[in-house]
Amino acid sequence: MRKALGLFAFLAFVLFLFAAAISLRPFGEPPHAEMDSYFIEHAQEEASANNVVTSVVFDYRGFDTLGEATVLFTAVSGVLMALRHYGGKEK
Amino acid sequence: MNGSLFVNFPFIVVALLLALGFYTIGFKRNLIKVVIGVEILEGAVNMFIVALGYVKGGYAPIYTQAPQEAVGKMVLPTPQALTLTSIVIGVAVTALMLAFAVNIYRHYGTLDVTRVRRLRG
Amino acid sequence: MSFTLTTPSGFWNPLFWVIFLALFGLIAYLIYSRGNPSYKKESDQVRPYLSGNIEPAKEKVQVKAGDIYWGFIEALKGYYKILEAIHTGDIRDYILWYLGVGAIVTFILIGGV
Amino acid sequence: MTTTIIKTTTRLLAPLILVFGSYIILHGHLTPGGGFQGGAVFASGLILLIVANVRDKVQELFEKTPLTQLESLGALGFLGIGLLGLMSYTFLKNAIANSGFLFGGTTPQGINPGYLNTGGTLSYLNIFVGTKVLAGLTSIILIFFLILRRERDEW
Amino acid sequence: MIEHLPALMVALPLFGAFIAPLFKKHYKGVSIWAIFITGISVVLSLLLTKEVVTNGIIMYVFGADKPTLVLPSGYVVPIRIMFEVDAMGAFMAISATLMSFVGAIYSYSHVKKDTGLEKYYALLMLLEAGILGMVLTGDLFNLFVFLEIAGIAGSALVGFRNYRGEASEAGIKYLMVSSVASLMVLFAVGIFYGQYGNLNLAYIAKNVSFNMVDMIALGLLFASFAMKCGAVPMHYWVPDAYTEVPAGINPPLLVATYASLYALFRVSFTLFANVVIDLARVGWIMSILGVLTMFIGVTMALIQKDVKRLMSYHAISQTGYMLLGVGVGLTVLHDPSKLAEFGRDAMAGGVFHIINHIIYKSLLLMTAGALFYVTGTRNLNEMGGLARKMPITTISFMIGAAAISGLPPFNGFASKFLIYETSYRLNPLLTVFAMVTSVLTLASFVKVFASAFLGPPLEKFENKREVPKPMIVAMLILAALCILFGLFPNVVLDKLVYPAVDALINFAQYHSWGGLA
Repeated sequence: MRKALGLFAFLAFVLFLFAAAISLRPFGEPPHAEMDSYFIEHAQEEASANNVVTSVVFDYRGFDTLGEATVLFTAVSGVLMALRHYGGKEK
Repeated sequence: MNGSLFVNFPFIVVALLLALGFYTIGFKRNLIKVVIGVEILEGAVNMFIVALGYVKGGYAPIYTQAPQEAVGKMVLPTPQALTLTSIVIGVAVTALMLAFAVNIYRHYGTLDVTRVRRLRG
Repeated sequence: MSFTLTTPSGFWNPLFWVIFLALFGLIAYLIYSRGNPSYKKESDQVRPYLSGNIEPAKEKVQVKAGDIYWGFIEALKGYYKILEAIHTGDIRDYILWYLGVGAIVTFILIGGV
Repeated sequence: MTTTIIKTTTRLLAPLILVFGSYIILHGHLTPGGGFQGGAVFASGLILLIVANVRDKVQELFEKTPLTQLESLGALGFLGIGLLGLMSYTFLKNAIANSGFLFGGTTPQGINPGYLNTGGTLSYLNIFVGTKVLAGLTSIILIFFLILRRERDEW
Repeated sequence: MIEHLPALMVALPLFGAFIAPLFKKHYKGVSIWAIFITGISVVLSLLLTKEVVTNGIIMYVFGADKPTLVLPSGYVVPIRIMFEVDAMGAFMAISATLMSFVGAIYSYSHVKKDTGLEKYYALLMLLEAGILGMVLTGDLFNLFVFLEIAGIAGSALVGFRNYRGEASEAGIKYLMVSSVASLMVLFAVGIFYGQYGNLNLAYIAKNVSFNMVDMIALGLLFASFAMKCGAVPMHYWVPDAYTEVPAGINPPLLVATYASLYALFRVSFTLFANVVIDLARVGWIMSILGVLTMFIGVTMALIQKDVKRLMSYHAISQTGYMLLGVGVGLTVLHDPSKLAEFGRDAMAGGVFHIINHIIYKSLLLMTAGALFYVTGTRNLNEMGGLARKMPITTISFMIGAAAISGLPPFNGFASKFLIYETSYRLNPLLTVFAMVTSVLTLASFVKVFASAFLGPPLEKFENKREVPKPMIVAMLILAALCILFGLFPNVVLDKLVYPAVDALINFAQYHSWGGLA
């Protein structure tokens, strides 16, 4: 029973995923590239970096990178907290 | 339906991977396998975003000692940056999930999902 | 500023509320004051009469939380059976329910219904 | 896990991996890679050291190293560089680029061999993020390693 | 410095969180530090709200030359991450900072005996930072990043009591749910990026052309945020997480849930807003989800024996009220007459219910935590006669119970009143369900009150006393807020809620980047 319903939901959902994948714009031909062309043109003068990806990561979208570093920090704190030693406080 | 199945082959693969990940999450009994399913989802989504950035015949968006014809024919840099972010996030999520799995194994003595359900009702 | 909140059909004002509170408090006091004054504490009147048996311990007579609304839950037994069946604390079901609802919502949005 | 082969390979490889990781971190704004990738490579070198040693040795190797402080330092450095932009600019503004400060050299337009003294805040952020990532990943692996080894001793 | 306020809002909790692990074992010091940082952020959020309510939407572009330089000179698309703070975001920011502050005060005593507190407080502040980023940002990918931060921090805190197996189970469940939801959000964001080449929410909302792929992406966003905010039938993680988390974290965790609700509203209003026919459809989906949520939540709550679990199911059922109110408003968004007639008030009720519910449900969960602190159990069958032992907790519980059941003059009353009246205009059946839910809510809280506080005093609780001062202070703050909001609802509505509602209704204002372009 559970398995049948689960399979039905699963298939229905995956159907939409495939529909999205097929009817998405053709691969390799981005229709709008204004933002990225701006990055490619101005990265060297504004961020003074040859590596455009790094300039995007740390300058144009630097705030995402701060959040990313925060995620790693969060995970480390969480792992250290979850695996901290508990002396016989078993319930 | 502006794209055909062969043009969008990478996207089809991404959808396939997503289906695989969801199947692994939904129908496997081992907790570690469920975590692996989440990882498959991560990989699928990262692959999707990287594939979005590809331009036909494009070069890596790096000016250091690039070939002459690379100028003006670089792939989009933003998806690579986003993928970098989401990869690190995936690592973080996996680490925390595995830590919880270790704790669950200590307390329950099993990783069978159908028996790790003291919280219900 | 006036503390009156006007809603589509009605309004709320704390001042009126206080006034009515005082009013009903007065009425309640009147009813209370007409009660029987011949009631005496620390006498046998406070003890429950259990046809001569001794009074059981307080722990026994307290109604447990599980027993409150027993009749209600008994009446809706079928409904609760379904709910219990749904609430399996299984991680995978959480995700499967998400898949189902996502499929339904997407179907409605695309224009199926 | 601690056979002679792994020990010997580790002794040979670990220094190279660490050097390579720091190279990737430092050249993040010129060549592929950056703080995260370089930090991951560096951490993999340290992790190789971890898995190639027995528990006691690892403990006395790593109980001195202030991993938590390193991680907080990296995060705070990132935040500080971001706040640096608040004076007369906005948060996370690349205020050091083309300012003649360290890493503040100007980048020639178009294709160039790449000069290390450029990048402005990007280089600083790379270094801080690299510190943070290597500390974070190493401490994650370390705690798992110690926990599992302890369990095995108890079993 | 005032123009940098949105950045500082997020930077301050992050700073506090990065400092916190350095206090190795000085648990007292780190608790004071957390209270200090969260207190300052409350002040900052009040300043931000004042700024927004007076001057309208605040833009903050990260890394630009000026905070308001949205578009680079002579360019057509926004290229940098920007914060776009309207009244709704500021409203949520106040709730987030206030609840983190209260939670920090409460935790000072509640988790005193535990170890690893420096991580605990670091994660508390990280959770606050994640919520703030979620509610302030105007960039889709940034929304995903902060969603992940809030989810990971919240699940790590759920697993705080690692000497209980149930805590780890609840933690991995919450983490699994939130990470899958965030991944689908990221997939949808990727679809949008692939079609419109940008990640700015307002820009995409202007250009979105509602073809099939867009609709699939919007469906994914809708379902993911609905799961994150605990809408039936995707609510199973809520009782697990709320039950196992330390009671001091319940307030920020509630706000994290409602930050996802905010994201749901933001998606519905800012992304869907331009499509006319489907919008009523979206509104109906939201209303029906709301009715299901409130009814199933409350009926499940009636049969619970664990006090925190019972209250968690009530949290689910109250989320239904918000969905119902805002769904009713969304249904008639493109019908100006009906909107002026009852749509706006319906949304006001839904939005006002968010902060009301955050306040009183935090109060109730804190009283449950106090019961756990004193008796060491959460099973209602083993409690009884505690009213004499802990009077202040009893009074706080009574205030919270009266508020959640919508009795005047407590703060649940006004918002529920608005929701009843307006949903009646749309369809009376919705109102019937809402009222039945309210009655059942009161019934189940009478059950808790009777079995935990009333009854004869039990021997095993002879030498129990009232909980320590900080917990009492935290509870009394929220109780006072309950009574204030209940006595003077119109002040809050005029100052906070109606600006937020108008910010949601005038989505066109959000589309034009603060007047630019």
